[in-house]
Amino acid sequence: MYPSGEVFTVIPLGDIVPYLSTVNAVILGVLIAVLLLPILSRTDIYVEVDHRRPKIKAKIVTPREDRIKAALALTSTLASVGVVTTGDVFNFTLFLSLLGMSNMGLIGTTVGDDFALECAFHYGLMCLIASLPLFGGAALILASTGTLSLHELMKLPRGAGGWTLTYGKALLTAGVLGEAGVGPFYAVKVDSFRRIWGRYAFVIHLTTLLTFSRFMEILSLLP
Amino acid sequence: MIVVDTVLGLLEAFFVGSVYLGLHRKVIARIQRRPGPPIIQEFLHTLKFLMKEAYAPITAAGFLYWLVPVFNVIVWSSAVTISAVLEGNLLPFFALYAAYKVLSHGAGVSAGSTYTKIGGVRHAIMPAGELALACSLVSAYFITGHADVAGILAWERAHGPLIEHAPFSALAFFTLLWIDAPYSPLDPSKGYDIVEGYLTEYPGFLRGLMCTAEALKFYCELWIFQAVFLGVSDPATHLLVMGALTILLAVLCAITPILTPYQAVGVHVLVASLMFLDALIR
Amino acid sequence: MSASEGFSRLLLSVRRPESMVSAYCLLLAVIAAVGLTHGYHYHRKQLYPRPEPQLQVKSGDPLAPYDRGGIPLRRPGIAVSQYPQFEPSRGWVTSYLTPFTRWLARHSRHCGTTIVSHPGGILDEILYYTRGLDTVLESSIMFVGFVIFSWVVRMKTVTEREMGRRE
Amino acid sequence: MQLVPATVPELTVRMYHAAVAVGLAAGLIATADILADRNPLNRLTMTDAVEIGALALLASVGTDLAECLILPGLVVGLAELMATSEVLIARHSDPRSLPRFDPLDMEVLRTAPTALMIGLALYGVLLTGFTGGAVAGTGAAFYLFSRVNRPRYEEWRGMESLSGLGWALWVIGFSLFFLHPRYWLLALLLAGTGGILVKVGPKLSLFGYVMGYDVRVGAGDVPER
Repeated sequence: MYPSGEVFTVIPLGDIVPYLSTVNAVILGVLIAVLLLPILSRTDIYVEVDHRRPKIKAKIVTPREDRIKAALALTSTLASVGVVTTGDVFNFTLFLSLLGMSNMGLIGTTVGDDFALECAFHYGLMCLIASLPLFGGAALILASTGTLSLHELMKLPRGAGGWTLTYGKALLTAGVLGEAGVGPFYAVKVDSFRRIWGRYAFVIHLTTLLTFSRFMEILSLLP
Repeated sequence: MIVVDTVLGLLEAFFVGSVYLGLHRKVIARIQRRPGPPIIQEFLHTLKFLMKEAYAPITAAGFLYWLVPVFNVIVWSSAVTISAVLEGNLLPFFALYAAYKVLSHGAGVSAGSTYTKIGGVRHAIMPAGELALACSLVSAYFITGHADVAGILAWERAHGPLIEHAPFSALAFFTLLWIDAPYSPLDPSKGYDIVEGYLTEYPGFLRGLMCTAEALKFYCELWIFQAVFLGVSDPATHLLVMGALTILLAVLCAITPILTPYQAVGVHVLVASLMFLDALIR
Repeated sequence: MSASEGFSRLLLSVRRPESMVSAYCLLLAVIAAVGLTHGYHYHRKQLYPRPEPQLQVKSGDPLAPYDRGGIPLRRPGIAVSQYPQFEPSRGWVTSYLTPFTRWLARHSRHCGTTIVSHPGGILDEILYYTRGLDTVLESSIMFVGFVIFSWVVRMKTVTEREMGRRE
Repeated sequence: MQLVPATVPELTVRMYHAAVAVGLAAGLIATADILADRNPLNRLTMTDAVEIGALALLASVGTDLAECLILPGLVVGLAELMATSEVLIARHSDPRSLPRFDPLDMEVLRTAPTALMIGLALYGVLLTGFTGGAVAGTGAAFYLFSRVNRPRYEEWRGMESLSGLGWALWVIGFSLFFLHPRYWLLALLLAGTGGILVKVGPKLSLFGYVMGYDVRVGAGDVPER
């Protein structure tokens, strides 16, 4: 029995078997429903308060910046869909890397702002460093149980992997923290003090936070 | 039958949640030597707002602005339904909580004012509350072997409340309650909500919806805490325990000064790393 | 400086973007240090096991160390995968050699390792077939990295000022 | 001799503990260094050492699967390093301070890189697969590094779509394996040749970009050909 409820569909792609269970479906539904909000609305107008003459000012985003950001937001969304549905630990880490990468790009492609570049650089550093715990954790899980598939890992008795598996889980958690956990922090730092790009900050928050709810399910699947 | 149960449960959550929010406010007022509003004030206030006409500022990002309150109510209604009414799986709660954070950011951004935007951003900058939540729910699963509330309650009837087995997880979840309580020192968007909260630009009916969502959220979090960690399953005791928790939270909120945003983030990071180390040692 | 002031400054240090990196590295260093003090155990039954290093080379196999059996287009090679039921043509990729590689293997005993650079062989079986999604993702990550890189080069490093003037 | 043993050989099991310790120690040293030094360039360099730790942990498993997992791990690190370093450059560089080059004018410098590139690229295409990609990419890199023979920026813009094409071929090959297992050979060749294009195309366009911009900004005096 999966801790995430009944499994609806399974997509067999060789050794990697993505699946959709009740909890995954809920997460996916939330993701898509909430993502529709920023896609269908323009959050680009804001009031600049000037004491003498209040004025309404449109955000200055060049079409080029908007285009690359839309593309990266799409990648980020697809990556988080993958994170939610994947059925394999290593595949999960790769989707997570894609997610971190595109979120870092969303921050870094802000035009006319050195601080955004600074934040993007540090987010990129975090992603780079996080690849040690991410891949290392997956490798330890593979070594201690002989498989990477969540469907097989779930069938193992509790405590099967011993300390190696426990340590692998700790490393994996640290990796998820570094790759996705700090996303909102850097997004907010750029968002609050510098420029208005609310709709993309929204995407970063959503994808990174929902990653955690999926990761909790993975943690409870592991023996 | 499920429909009737759900509707009744939601009504109960709304009523109890808003009354306890009023109690929270009253206790804070008494500690600060003010008379404070009547306990039922929050409830009436929400009802009043729900009757009012709604409108949007000229700068609002239309679609997002109108739908954030609706989504907020949907999110917390489903959270209450899944956890409190159906006693189902706890994992969706986490996703719904994350969606709520994102929606608050959306509420701040969509109004088109730089001030509400800062409020929303400040609310969304608090990531570590969720990490503590994740750690506590996962360790609850590891100890009891159940991810659904009904299973955890059954386990607790046999082995005693979970707070004895996982005190740190209980503490983490309690920190979350503390962060999410009104006037909490750990969430800087709360103390400044009159000028730069994410709710500032929401008038009338929309404000009423937001208040409804807040009441549902307060109820839902209190309910999950006392069900998962204290193992209370009897309806009358529920209300008492939740009242006691509310008073405790109010005292904590009243006697602590509000932190600046980065100090708050620092505290969150500290709490989350403690939780992480605890989970590592376990 | 009083203790409370120091604590306050510690909390405020989150303000700088680089301090998150430091905090994370501290966390990782602690975890790695804890990990160094323990022993690790290895599950003997693994997917895709391989013979002992140099064993195939010593026995004079021209396809060493990537020989997993099979005859091209006639008999599949051996692949111990996770879900054989989902992989109908499992093992064929392992056994397949391009004509060039076949020629190489017949005429030389030392070029077998180049088998990794041809379609066919156990690594390509895993990379393209049984774990193909990983590789698709990997190249997508490469793309995203490349897109960000080229965009930053074009807009920031080189011509941001010119762009600003033009638009 | 047994081609595929039933279990992992004793040697791998014996080495496992030491291999994990090496990976963790690499991680520990690198993170300690990042912690100690705040210079962004130093931090960026040391993340590469962290990557080495990750690769050591992956390699410690010692099966064919582990060998295949190393490749995505390596590429992910590479791609992130590429983007992050460019962000760092953009943060700290001034376009006017890019170096200028005084070109040498020798006949052999113009003809030899082209010939070498053609040879290496052909050999790489013959090899196919990953090593083939590396060989062909090296040829292209050599061609572009030979500064006299630099192509103009505009001529290299199409390289992005080439790598996109390669990626599409790869995805088609990958799905063909599962939709029509009978055509596995076609799928294999699509993935193999698509793979080489994915590996080489980005590299080519990468160098095209980099060269393009310093041709335009830095080395404006290079004679056009």
